[in-house]
Amino acid sequence: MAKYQEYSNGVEPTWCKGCGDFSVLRSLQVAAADLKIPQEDLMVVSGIGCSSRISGYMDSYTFHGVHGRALPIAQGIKLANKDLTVIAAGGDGDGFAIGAGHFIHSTKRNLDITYIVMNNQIYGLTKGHASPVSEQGFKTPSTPQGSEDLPLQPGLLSLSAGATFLAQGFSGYQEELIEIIKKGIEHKGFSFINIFSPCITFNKTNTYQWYRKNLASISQEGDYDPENYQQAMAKLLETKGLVTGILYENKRIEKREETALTKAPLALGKAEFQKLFQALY
Amino acid sequence: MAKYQEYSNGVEPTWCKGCGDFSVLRSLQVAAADLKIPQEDLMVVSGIGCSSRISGYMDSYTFHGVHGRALPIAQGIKLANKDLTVIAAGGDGDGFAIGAGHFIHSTKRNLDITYIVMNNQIYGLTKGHASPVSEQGFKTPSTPQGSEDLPLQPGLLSLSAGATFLAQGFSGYQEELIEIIKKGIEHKGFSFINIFSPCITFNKTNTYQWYRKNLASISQEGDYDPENYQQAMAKLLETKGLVTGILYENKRIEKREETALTKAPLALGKAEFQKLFQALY
Amino acid sequence: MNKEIQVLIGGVQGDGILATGVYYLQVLSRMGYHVYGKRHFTSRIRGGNSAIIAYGSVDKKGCPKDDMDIVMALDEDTMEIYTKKLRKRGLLLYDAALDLKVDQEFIKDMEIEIIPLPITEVVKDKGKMIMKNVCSLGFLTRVTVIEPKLVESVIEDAFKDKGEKIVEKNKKVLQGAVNYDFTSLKGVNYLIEPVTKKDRGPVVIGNDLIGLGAVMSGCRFMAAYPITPSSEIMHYLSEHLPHYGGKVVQTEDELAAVNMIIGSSYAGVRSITATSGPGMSLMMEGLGLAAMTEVPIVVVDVQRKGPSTGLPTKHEQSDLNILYYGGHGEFPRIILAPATFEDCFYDTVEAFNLAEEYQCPVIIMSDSLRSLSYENIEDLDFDRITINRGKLEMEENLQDGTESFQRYKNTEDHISKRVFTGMKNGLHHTTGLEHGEYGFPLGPKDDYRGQAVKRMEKLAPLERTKGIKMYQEKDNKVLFLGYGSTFSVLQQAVKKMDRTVDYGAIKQIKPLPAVQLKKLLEHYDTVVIVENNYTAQLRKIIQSEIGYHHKLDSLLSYDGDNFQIEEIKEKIKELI
Amino acid sequence: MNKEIQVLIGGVQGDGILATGVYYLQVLSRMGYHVYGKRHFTSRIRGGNSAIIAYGSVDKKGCPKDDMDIVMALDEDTMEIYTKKLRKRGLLLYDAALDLKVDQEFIKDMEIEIIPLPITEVVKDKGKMIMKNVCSLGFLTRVTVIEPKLVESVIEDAFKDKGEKIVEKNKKVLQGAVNYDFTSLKGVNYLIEPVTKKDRGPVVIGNDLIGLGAVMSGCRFMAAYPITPSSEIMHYLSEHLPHYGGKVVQTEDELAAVNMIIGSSYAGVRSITATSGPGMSLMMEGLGLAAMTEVPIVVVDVQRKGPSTGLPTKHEQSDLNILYYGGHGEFPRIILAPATFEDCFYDTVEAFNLAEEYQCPVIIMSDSLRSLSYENIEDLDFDRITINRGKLEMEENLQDGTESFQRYKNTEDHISKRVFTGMKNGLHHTTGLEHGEYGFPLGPKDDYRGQAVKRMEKLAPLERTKGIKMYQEKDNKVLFLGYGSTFSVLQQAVKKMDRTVDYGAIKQIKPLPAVQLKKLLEHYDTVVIVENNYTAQLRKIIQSEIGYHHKLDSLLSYDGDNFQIEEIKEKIKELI
Ligand SMILES: Cc1ncc(C[n+]2csc(CCOP(=O)(O)OP(=O)(O)O)c2C)c(N)n1
Ligand SMILES: Cc1ncc(C[n+]2csc(CCOP(=O)(O)OP(=O)(O)O)c2C)c(N)n1
Ligand code: SF4
Ligand code: SF4
Ligand SMILES: [Mg+2]
Ligand SMILES: [Mg+2]
Repeated sequence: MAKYQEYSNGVEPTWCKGCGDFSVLRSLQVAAADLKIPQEDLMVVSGIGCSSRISGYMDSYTFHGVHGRALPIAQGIKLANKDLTVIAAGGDGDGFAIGAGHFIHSTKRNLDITYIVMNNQIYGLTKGHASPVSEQGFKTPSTPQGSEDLPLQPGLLSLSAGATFLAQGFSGYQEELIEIIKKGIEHKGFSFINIFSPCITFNKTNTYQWYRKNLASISQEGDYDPENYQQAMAKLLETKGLVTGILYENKRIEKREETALTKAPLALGKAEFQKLFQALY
Repeated sequence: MAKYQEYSNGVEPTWCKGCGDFSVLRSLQVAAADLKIPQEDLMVVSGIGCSSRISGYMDSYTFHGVHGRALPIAQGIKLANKDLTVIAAGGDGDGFAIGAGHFIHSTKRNLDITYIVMNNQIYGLTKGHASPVSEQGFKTPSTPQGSEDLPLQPGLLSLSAGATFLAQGFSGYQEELIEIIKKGIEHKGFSFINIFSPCITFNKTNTYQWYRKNLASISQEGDYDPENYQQAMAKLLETKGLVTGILYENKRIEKREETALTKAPLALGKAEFQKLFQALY
Repeated sequence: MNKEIQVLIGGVQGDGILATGVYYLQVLSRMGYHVYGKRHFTSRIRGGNSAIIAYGSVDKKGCPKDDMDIVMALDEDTMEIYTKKLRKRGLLLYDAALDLKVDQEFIKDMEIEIIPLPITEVVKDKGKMIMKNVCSLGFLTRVTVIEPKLVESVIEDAFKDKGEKIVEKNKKVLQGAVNYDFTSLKGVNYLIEPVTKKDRGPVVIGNDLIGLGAVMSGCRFMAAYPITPSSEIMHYLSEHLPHYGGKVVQTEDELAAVNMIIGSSYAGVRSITATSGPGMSLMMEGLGLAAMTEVPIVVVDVQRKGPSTGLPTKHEQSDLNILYYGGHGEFPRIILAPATFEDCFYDTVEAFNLAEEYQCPVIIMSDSLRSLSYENIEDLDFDRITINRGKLEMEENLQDGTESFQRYKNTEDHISKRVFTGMKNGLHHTTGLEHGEYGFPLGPKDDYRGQAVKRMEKLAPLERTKGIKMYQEKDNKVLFLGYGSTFSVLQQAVKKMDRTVDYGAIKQIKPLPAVQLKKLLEHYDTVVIVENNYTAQLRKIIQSEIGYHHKLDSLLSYDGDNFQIEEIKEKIKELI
Repeated sequence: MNKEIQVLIGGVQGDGILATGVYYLQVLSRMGYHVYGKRHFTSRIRGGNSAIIAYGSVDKKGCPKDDMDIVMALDEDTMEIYTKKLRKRGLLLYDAALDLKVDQEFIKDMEIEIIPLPITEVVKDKGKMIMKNVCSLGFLTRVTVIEPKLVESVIEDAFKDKGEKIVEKNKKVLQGAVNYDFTSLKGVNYLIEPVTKKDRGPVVIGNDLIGLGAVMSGCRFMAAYPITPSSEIMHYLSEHLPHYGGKVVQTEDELAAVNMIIGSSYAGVRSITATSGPGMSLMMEGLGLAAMTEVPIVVVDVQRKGPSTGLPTKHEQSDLNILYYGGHGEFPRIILAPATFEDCFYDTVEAFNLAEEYQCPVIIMSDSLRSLSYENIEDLDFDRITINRGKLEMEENLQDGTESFQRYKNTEDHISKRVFTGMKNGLHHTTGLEHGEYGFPLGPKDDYRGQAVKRMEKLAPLERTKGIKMYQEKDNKVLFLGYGSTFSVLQQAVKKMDRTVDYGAIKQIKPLPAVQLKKLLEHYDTVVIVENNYTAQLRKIIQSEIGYHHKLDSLLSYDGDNFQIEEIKEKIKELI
């Protein structure tokens, strides 16, 4: 069995000690090891933010793109080479603010990618601005009177956009997190994993303690059926999104054809050229 | 009573004869007349697309912006001057493709704006490309093998993003449409109105006839309670979004404070200046 | 007999005007003419006036001539707008169902001949309104005395996919026009001379050739968002790429498009996107990322009239500045400007090679006229197609080491080897942050300059290319240079002069072929840059990079259309 | 006794290094010194090395001097990275809890004095680790022989919002440092001379002054997306605008931000957004829309090191090209570059006036050093604040007519009157499409050039301004010009020369003050443009617009930091 250490490149994370993202990184490494994904076939793509630095710590092929665009890049890679295991990762600002359009459309497009959001309900890297999932009234330097509107519900949004896999995890529950990530990777289609990953430096509200107190878990519920879309919706509404576990998985949906564009030969012969020329008529 | 003609500037629309957008334009004019909105207080903002030309035909203040950005512009205007009735309008491409992020965030922000999408399930202006709400398998010059993924559900998306008002209409049902638009304008908060408005030139699938056959209407249902969020969700799921009427209205939600920035005096006196200077310490 | 004929066909947009024109071009092409077609259209789908200029000639042209031999009016706007474009003793044809609306004085002065044609009548009689285009074609070919069999063959080919019945119906309408009993038609002097019986090839637009170039150069992925006037490239590739294991994705916006091809190209697939000005503005961030991560991408910008939404269906060459200078920070990019129709093909092939050789974005800067104009294409040289993927590291050469792969290794030519995900022992990090040779972000102890210099200097060899194609060098005092579609008009102007003028096309816009350009600026007293914009963008770039202000001169036009040949001739006369 | 002192305080990021530096600056400011502070930080929140340079001087500086009088090391990295920055006989202070890590040879050669300070010891003894910054301050002020009462007053003010208890605790730590029994401290020769007892004002960063300028010029709305190094402008306005009926919205992205202020400004509110390079790339489409619709907006670009994500916390002046040329198509814009700290305030006021007078986007081009550096500000001239809203039509003058309002009426100066939604009889259409005087899109019969010329020509008067501020004109042969933060280093270099050199700051970057610039280029033999980028962006722009290549010269640096004064002196010496 592969060891999770093999997926670490030994670079010391720039994260603050205690940041939730350490646990996410470790969980991803363990999941990769458990699933025995060859390092060279593992692709981790991220945006910009504290959390997005995650790609720089995985010993695999890794791409740290620009803010909000991890998903388009990841999709381009997956379309190029279906044999890769493609993980997109980033923060709540990266994914739900500047990247909101791509989030919706990647969900709709349903390529076989796993999208991990390290949701700390704040912009860590810019030193603590409100994010789209910050609570109403949340005070930051850009919202000194408190964040005005209600937070987005990433889970609901993803289901509405046609998600075929939705799970939520918490940095503090590493075992569950590892399981969830593994299931997400195994899911054939777009799997969205929303992880509550506390920013211990700037978010003094949504702390480890706070999550421990407020998070429900469906893993404990015997009768929860992850294939029931309406139930997933209801569960998210009931818990205001504060729930962990695999909320929804649609195994029936027809997957779109996968492509291996890298395998397509580049040069075409003269006959093919003449055919294409004739087709211009 | 004001006449709807007063809201027409007499410019002949560039739309194809029979385009669904004529009915939307007329309905908006009638609604404005019925609500007696002073022309100078009416602001119509649109993006780019066939439908977005609507702003050029209203005799009011009108702003035809760039593709996908009607909502940010409209919000800027509303924040500047709360006394205006602000309508944002555009197409399904404008709103759900390039503008998807703004759609989600405008909904969340919940300013008192009415957003009208003329949804023809296609890009009219670029001569018939697939839109995010085109059906799976829909063939266009950019999707000759048929559109690959499932269409977005604008209604569901808006509810998930925290919509406080959601209605759907159909160009073919003008009376209902007028009512819906009036209610949308009267709603205190962001009102999203998704209107099935056929493109008779390029969309040969979702025609007037097709909509007439496939659209359900909740207006006929006696027991439908527009204040019930879950019911609205369920109705949308049940009908695959093919339903007209006022699906959801949340009258309880606390509205955010409105601003009249245009009324704020520009020049500050010396005392105020000194106060601000002192505050730098 | 004339060696060329230029017809403007105008009518209500959506009424098949374009089809009439294209059929006519196809007829002329089969007769052995070189053809050129140009559309005048607006951003509305139906209604409003639209027109096509169809030009056939014994010589290759690449642009229209200034005046029309024939105007065929299928609506009144066409008479009003275009009659004045007729040459002396030109011919105005119009649908007899319309009221004649012309400036009588002009008609008299210019001795215009006017012939009403029973187009609507014949269509109603023999077929359906939708066949008006075929009927117009019938009358037009009759007036210009073209063998009916040839016209029939074009109609047969055009409708054969729709079945025998439709073909027959259209032929009936065609014959209705051809055989209409019509005494006033005698004496028409627009007979044209069939130069050769050789078919001069398919009639296509520049965008089709960019598409074909992409397929032939091994491009297997496109991500794009539709926009006039670039969408046809997406249409072409959507149709053809799947046959070669490729794919096209219509994205949610241009930000997604450019980032998606960065992803696919990073993973090893030659990839392209195409857009126009507004999309270009949105792709600036992506260009910078591609350049910083040294991922090769090809971006086509088909320029239209700006700024902002501007005039989407009108021509301009005003994106040059953003292509050359746009994007925050400093990063390398290559810009090619196809000057001729054939260039659309060959430059696209070259773009993919340059992108991979230099590992940076390559922009194909086209323009509305270069991309949307019709021409017939006789031949493309298969042997000119080469595929050069630049520096790639083979999987078998990768050694298992404790360190990760040096993706950004400093080398003499500043270019490092690439590997693709999936290759064993090639693991490495890629980031838009400033990084070192291993690709990892730099820290406070590092010098930040190394990779910046590497990126900026790697294009230096391209400053020594012959990126300016000289078409005439007779040691004159004045040189005229055009680029993109402007070049063709320049060429026609020169050819129509009784004196010789040196001229050429600037094909490699960035890096400027500085060595060659400097030589030319040394040699000539005056170098005139001919461009379709207001601020003389290319001239200003040359001034900035090379100097010679006192020798540089401009000919500018920004009216949304191509230069008139006469305008350029005037300028030439002024200077020599 | 010294007339100036420069200390570098370095330690682990997040450990209060910045606070120590800022307190020290405040102390110096209260003593009557002019102060300047510069941060060295990285894109990590905690951990890694961070440093602040605190500079106090009898004269105003605006930039650091090249070497340090004192380095105070609170981690080992600081010793390793910064010891070599010490001047001859400089002083290295370090926390005695650390191992001393220095290059012994350097220490010997430079006769560096080294003093371990029991910082950790005192903190542990007297308070909590979080008070390390105050403890460091205590030692530093003791070494530099500063009146403890003064230091106490700074600490009192810093913590007074947190309550008496916290103040007392910190004072205790401070006293711990001040009274530590410490024999080795005698003989320290860094005593500085308190020039005056006058408090020289609050210590703030450039971004604060931009914020203050916006409030004072009547800006009542900001929409922005956070980004280093511009976010502080949003922080400032978020705090202060609500008191004046204004508002700040943090948007979902930069596209929303720029479009939102287009909306608010269109509706009549002076509006601003602020961003850095990556956001600028995303705002290009919005700039074009604002220019096309003639809606005034003010956009601040605080440049950081690019391209792409680059080095977000490092300095560069490499966005000039995109600001000057970016955006598809051709449209007008104004670019101002605050050269001094005070300029941040005055230029912002001017930006709002220019935006409304010329009805186009105005960009305030700042840079990391101009915006994030600390200085103390003595005074701002209230009487220099004017508010000029340009051409506005009053509601009472609007006549009820059948036609809509001519928002884009052609006038002699190419500027038309604005009205705002809500005004009776001012109804009109606004579009990013090319339009006529009434604002409606043009059709096929229209000439497309009129409004294009109107837009492009309206800025012509600005070419005749004195946009270059000359600081010294002694009829020399060589002129040095800087812009943004580069100017201050240039100024210090000149002041440190034994010869006089002419120099100035280019403050109006677009339109270039062409008339003035041409005169200068005529007058001098050599004009050196000093800029922090690789490709000599401003010099190239001057070459493009004005020429004089043979007289223009560059001094460039792109290492992520400001020029060393010595580098500029070298260049000056080389030339005069
Ligand atoms: C186009 C652009 N705009 C803004 C930024 C600045 N920026 C960097 S990270 C970030 C948000 C980070 O928040 P999140 O994605 O939640 O990540 P976290 O740091 O909380 O993990 C922002 C606004 C940027 N890099 N690029
Ligand atoms: C940035 C940008 N990208 C692309 C376009 C081209 N474009 C114009 S309208 C449009 C889509 C129109 O579709 P929709 O919004 O559904 O409006 P409809 O025409 O169907 O009413 C597109 C892609 C543009 N104008 N700007
Ligand atoms: S600032 Fe917050 S999110 Fe960023 S590394 Fe520190 S704890 Fe994590
Ligand atoms: S193309 Fe379609 S959407 Fe556009 S005007 Fe015509 S019918 Fe309406
Ligand atoms: Mg976050
Ligand atoms: Mg549409």
